[in-house]
Amino acid sequence: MQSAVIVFPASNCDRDAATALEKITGHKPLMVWHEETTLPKVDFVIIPGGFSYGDYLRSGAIAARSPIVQDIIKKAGTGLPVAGFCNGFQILTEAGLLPGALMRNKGLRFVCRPQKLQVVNTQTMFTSGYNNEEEITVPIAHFDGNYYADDDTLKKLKRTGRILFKYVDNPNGSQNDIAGISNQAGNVLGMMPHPERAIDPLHGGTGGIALFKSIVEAVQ
Amino acid sequence: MKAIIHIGLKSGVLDPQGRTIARSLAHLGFDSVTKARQGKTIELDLDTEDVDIAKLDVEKMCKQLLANTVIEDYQIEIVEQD
Amino acid sequence: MKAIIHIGLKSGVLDPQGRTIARSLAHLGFDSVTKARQGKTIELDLDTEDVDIAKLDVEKMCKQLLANTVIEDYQIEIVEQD
Amino acid sequence: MKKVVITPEVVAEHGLSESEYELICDRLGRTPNINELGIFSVMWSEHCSYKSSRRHLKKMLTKGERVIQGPGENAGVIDIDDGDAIIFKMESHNHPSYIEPYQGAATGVGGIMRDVFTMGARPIANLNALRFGDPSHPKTRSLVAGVVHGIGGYGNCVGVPTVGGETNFHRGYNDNILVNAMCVGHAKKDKVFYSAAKGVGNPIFYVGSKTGRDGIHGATMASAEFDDDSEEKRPTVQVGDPFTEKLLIEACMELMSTDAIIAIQDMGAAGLTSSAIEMADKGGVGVKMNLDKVPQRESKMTPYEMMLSESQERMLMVLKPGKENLAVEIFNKWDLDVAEVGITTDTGHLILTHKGKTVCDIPIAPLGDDAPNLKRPYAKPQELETLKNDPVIDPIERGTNYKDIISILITSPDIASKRWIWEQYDRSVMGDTVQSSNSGGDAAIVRIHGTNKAVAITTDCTPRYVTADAFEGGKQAVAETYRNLCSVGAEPIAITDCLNFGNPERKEVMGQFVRSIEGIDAACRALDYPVVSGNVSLYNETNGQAIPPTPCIGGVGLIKNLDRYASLSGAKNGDHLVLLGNTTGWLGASLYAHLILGHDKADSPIYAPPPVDLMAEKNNGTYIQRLIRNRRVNAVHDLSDGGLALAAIEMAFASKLGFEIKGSADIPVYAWLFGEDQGRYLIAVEGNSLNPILSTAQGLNIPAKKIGVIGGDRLIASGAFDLSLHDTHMEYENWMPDYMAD
Ligand SMILES: Nc1ncnc2c1ncn2[C@@H]1O[C@H](COP(=O)(O)OP(=O)(O)O)[C@@H](O)[C@H]1O
Ligand SMILES: [Mg+2]
Repeated sequence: MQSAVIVFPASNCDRDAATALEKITGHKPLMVWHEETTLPKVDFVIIPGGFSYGDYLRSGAIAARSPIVQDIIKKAGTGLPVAGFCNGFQILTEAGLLPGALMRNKGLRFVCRPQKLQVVNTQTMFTSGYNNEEEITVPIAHFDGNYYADDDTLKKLKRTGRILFKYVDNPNGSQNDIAGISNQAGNVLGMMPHPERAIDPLHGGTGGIALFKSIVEAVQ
Repeated sequence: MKAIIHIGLKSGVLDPQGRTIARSLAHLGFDSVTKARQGKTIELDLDTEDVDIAKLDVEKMCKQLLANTVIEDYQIEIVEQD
Repeated sequence: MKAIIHIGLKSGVLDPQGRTIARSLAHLGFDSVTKARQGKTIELDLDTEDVDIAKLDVEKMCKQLLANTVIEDYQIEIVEQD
Repeated sequence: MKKVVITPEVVAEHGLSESEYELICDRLGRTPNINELGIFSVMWSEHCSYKSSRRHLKKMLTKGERVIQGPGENAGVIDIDDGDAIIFKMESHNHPSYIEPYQGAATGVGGIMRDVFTMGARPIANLNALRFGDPSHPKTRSLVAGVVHGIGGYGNCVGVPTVGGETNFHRGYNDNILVNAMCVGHAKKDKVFYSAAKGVGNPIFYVGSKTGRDGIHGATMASAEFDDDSEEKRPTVQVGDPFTEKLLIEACMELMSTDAIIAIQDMGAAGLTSSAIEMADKGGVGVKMNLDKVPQRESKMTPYEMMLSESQERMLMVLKPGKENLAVEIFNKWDLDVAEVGITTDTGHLILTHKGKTVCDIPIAPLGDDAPNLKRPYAKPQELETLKNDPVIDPIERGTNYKDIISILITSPDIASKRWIWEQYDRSVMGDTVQSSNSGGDAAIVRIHGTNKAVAITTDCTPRYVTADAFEGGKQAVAETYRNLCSVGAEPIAITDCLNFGNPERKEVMGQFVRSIEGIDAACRALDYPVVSGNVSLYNETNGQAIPPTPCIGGVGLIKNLDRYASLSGAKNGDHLVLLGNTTGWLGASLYAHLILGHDKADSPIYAPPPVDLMAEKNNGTYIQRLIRNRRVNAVHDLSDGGLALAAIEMAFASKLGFEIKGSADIPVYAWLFGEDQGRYLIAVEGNSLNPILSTAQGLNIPAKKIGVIGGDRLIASGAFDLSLHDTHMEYENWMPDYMAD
C-alpha cells in the first residue's frame, strides 16, 4: 500500500505520522510538500498535526487554502481515504471536507495528556479494528480542539454514525464530547487525538495501532 | 487605502475568552462589567484607488480566508488614507 | 453602555501573525495587499450611566488587565446603547 | 541622522567605565564613533564578556571521556556512542519574563533552541526551571500563567517536546523571577557545526527574520539623538515567532545536510554584533559587512540599531564560495529572508559600511582579549550550626500532629503537583518521549529516534541549601541531578548550568557565586561529570534585595538499552521498600525546618544544610544503575525535599498503591521521616530480590535497610501517620489548580 503525508510549513507531526505508517504498513510514505498541485498516486493520505503556518489567523486556516489541499478535496470527493489528526482535523474542517469548526479549548489552555476515548462506531474503514464501545487511550496535545457545529449538523452526525470517537472526560469543551468524525461518504476522518503517538508501548501506548490496521485492511 | 476587518463570533457560539475576561474583571473589582466578548481585527494596507473595488476585494478575502463563517461574522470598514 | 477596546501591537513590534496573513493573501492572488496587522477587540457591556466614569473605569481595566502596555497600544470607544 | 558627540555621559550610558573608555581610545588610536562605542559596550557588558564571572568559571571541570565540545561554543557536545552526539545548554531569560511573561519566556525557549540547532542538532527535548515569588504576592499568579503559556506557546508550535523541569516559589523572587530554559538536541558526531569563521574571502550570509528595533538596551539618550521619535519606536521586549523558528530549523537542517557551511552562529544577545565578532575572533579573520544588505523590518534603521538589535529567529553563516545559490534556494523554499551581507577578510578588523560610508572600523582581537576580567571582592562564608534531633523540634512536643504536617508539606507550593503547568506542554510530539513530567519521575527519558537507546534529562537546584551554604548547595545541585539520572537507570554524563545570582558588586553575593562554583566543581570532579555549557545571570536584584542564590543544574545521562530503565511508578503490591544510603536525620535547612519550624523567617537562625558525601553519592548511584540494569527493582525514587516521607508518598502516588513503613529506634521518627540526608534512594523490590540486594549493598559499604512494604490504599508510617492515599493525592493535585483558578 502506498500512502502520503502532507507537509506544511510548521507541520510538526509529519515525521511521527510517517514513522507510524512505516511501522504498521511496512512502507515508507511519500512526503508531499504543500506547494504541490497534484497528489501522487496513493491509497491513503494523512494530514498531520502541528502548527501549520504557526496557527496564525486560525488553526488550519491558511493550510486549508494551499495548492495540495485543493487536490485533496478533489480526490477525497472520488473516495480517496484521508485522515487528519489534530491540526490535520482543523485543516479538514477549514477546507470544508468535514463540517463544524475547532475552537479554543474551553479552559483556554493547551492540554497535553493521555486521553481516554470511546470508539463509537466500528463500522467504518478507520475503526473496524476496534471493538464496539472499546475504550482506548491516545495522547492529545492541542489548544484548539473544542469541536463546534450547529444543532442540525450535530444531530445529523449522530444519526448517520459519523461520530467515530468520543472523549471520556471531555478535556476541551467539545460538543457532545466529540473527538473524531467522518464525512458523509466515510472516507475522510478528522480527530483531535494523536493515534500516531500511540503505536508503541514505550511511548503513548498502543491505542492507535488498530486505527492504522483498519485503514490498511480497507484499502488492500 | 486601508481596510479594517472586524471579526467576531456569531451570536450563539460560546465565547470562553470573553467569559473569562468578564470574570477576571469582576475579580479585580470592576463590577460594572456585565458581559465581555472578544473579537479580532485585521488591518490591511491596500494598494488600490477605488473604494468599491477594494470593498469587493476585501469581501472576497474574508470569505476565502480571513473569517470562518461557520463560527464567525465579519464587518468591513474601508478607510481612505489621510 | 458599551465599551469597545481596540488593542494592537505598538508600532515597531514584530507582528508575525500579520506578516503571515499578508503573505497568505498574496499567495491567494490578492496582490493589492501591502501589509497586514492583526489586533483584537474586546467589547464590554457596562452597567453604568456616566460616560466619563465609564471611560476612566475602562482605562483602568486596560492598564490592569486587558492590554499589555509593554508591547500593545489600546484605544477605547464608548458607545451609548441604542 | 545627526552625528552623536561622545561625551562622558554617553560613555556612562553605555555602561563603560572611564578606564574602559580609555582602553578603547588607546586600541583605536582615536575616539570611537557611536557605532563603535555601542559595539564595545555590548561586547564588554556582563552578559557578553562574563567580566565578573570569567575567572571563576575557568576553574570548572570541562573535560571528560565523552566530551566532544565543552564551554565556549553555542552549546556543549557529548558523545553517546554509535556516532551519535547530544548537544545541550541551559539559559536564563529572567528579566524579559518579568516584564512581559509570555513573550519573555517564549523568546527564552526560542533562544536556547537556536543555540542547539545552530550546532547541527535537531532539538529533541526542552526543559524549564522556574522560580516565582510568594504565591500570595499580587503579581505571582499572572507571572506563572504568562510564563507557562509562553513556554508552551513557543515549544509546542515548534514541535519539540517539553519533558520536564522544576518550579519553586519564594518571596525572594517576588521582584525577580527566574525563567531558565534548557534544550537538548541530537546530531551525528561527524555533523556538528561550529562558529569559527575560518578562511579569507568567504561569503557571510544572514538568514531568518528581518531586523527590527527590538530590544536595543540602554544608551537611550545617545541613540535618541539619531531620530527624534526613535524612543517611541523602540520596544524593549522582543516578540517571538515560533513559526519562523520552526522554518529556520528545517532550513538550517537542510543546508547542513550539504557541505556548504563553514561556520554558523545564531544571533542571540547583542545580535549581529556578537555573532559577527565571535565568529571572526574564533576563526582568526576579519569581517567586512555592508549593512545596506541586512534585511530590515523597519525604515530608516541606523547602523547602531542594526548592530545592537536583538530581533529573534536570525542566524549568521559563513559559506564556502560557490554555495551561495544553494543557500538562497533553500531559504527561499522555506520562505525565510536570506542575504549575503559580507565577506571574511585578512584585516583582523570589523569593518561596516552603510550608504557608501565606513561606519565602523575596529580591530577584533582586542574586543575579546581586552575584555574586562574583574577580580571582584567576595565575602567568606559564615559558620553554621547543625540541627538534627533536638526534642524542641518534635512535632508532638510542639503540639502538632503528623497528619497536618503531611498536609502542609504536600500542599506547599514547591512540592504540590505541577500538572497545571506541564499539561500545557506538548510532551509527546516527536514520538520518542518515554518518561516526562507526568510520570512524576526524577528524570525525563527521551529516546534517540530510530534506536533503542535514550537520554535522561533533569534540572535541579535547592536554593534553600545554597542560601544557607553556597558550597554545599552547589555540590548538592549537581549531586541531585546525578541522583535523578541514576534513579531512572541512566549513566550520568555531563551537565550544563545556569547560575542565577544578585548583584556581584556586593561582597556577599559574589561570595555566594564563587562558593557555589567551587561546590559545583567539587561535585563534578568527584562524580566524573563535567560541565559542557552554561550561562550566568547576575543582577537579579531589586532595591538591594537579591534573589536566593540559584545555581540551576541541567544533567544529562545515557540509557544504553531501553529494555532496562526505571521510574517511580512501577511498585507492585507486596514489594519491599528498601532505603539505600546513610540516614542520620539531618534537619538543618530541610523543608520540614522551613515550613514546620519556621526557619524560613528572616530572623531565624541558619542551620547547615545536609552535607553531600560525594564518594557515597558515586557509590550509591552506581549501585542503583546496576540494580536497574539487572532488573532487580520495580520502582526507584531519590530522596530530596521532604525526605523519606515525601519520597515514599510520591512513589505511592505514581504507583497508585499505599505503603506501610517503620523507622528504627536510634533516630526520632520525625527526623527519620523528614531529614534530608543526601545520597539516598528509595526502591521497591520483589521478595526474592530483597536479600541479595541487601547483602550486595553491605559488600559495597552502602547502608541499606528494609523499611516497609507496598500495598493497600493507606499511607502508613508507624508512630506517625495513617492517611488515605486517595485523599492525600487529591490534596497534592489540587493545590495548583485551586491557586490558579482565581
Ligand atoms: N516547570 C516545569 N515544567 C515541566 N515539568 C515540571 C515543571 N516543574 C515541575 N515539573 C515536573 O514535576 C515533577 C516533580 O518535580 P520535582 O519535585 O522538581 O522533581 P525532583 O525532585 O524529582 O527533581 C518532575 O517530573 C518535573 O519534571
Ligand atoms: Mg525535587
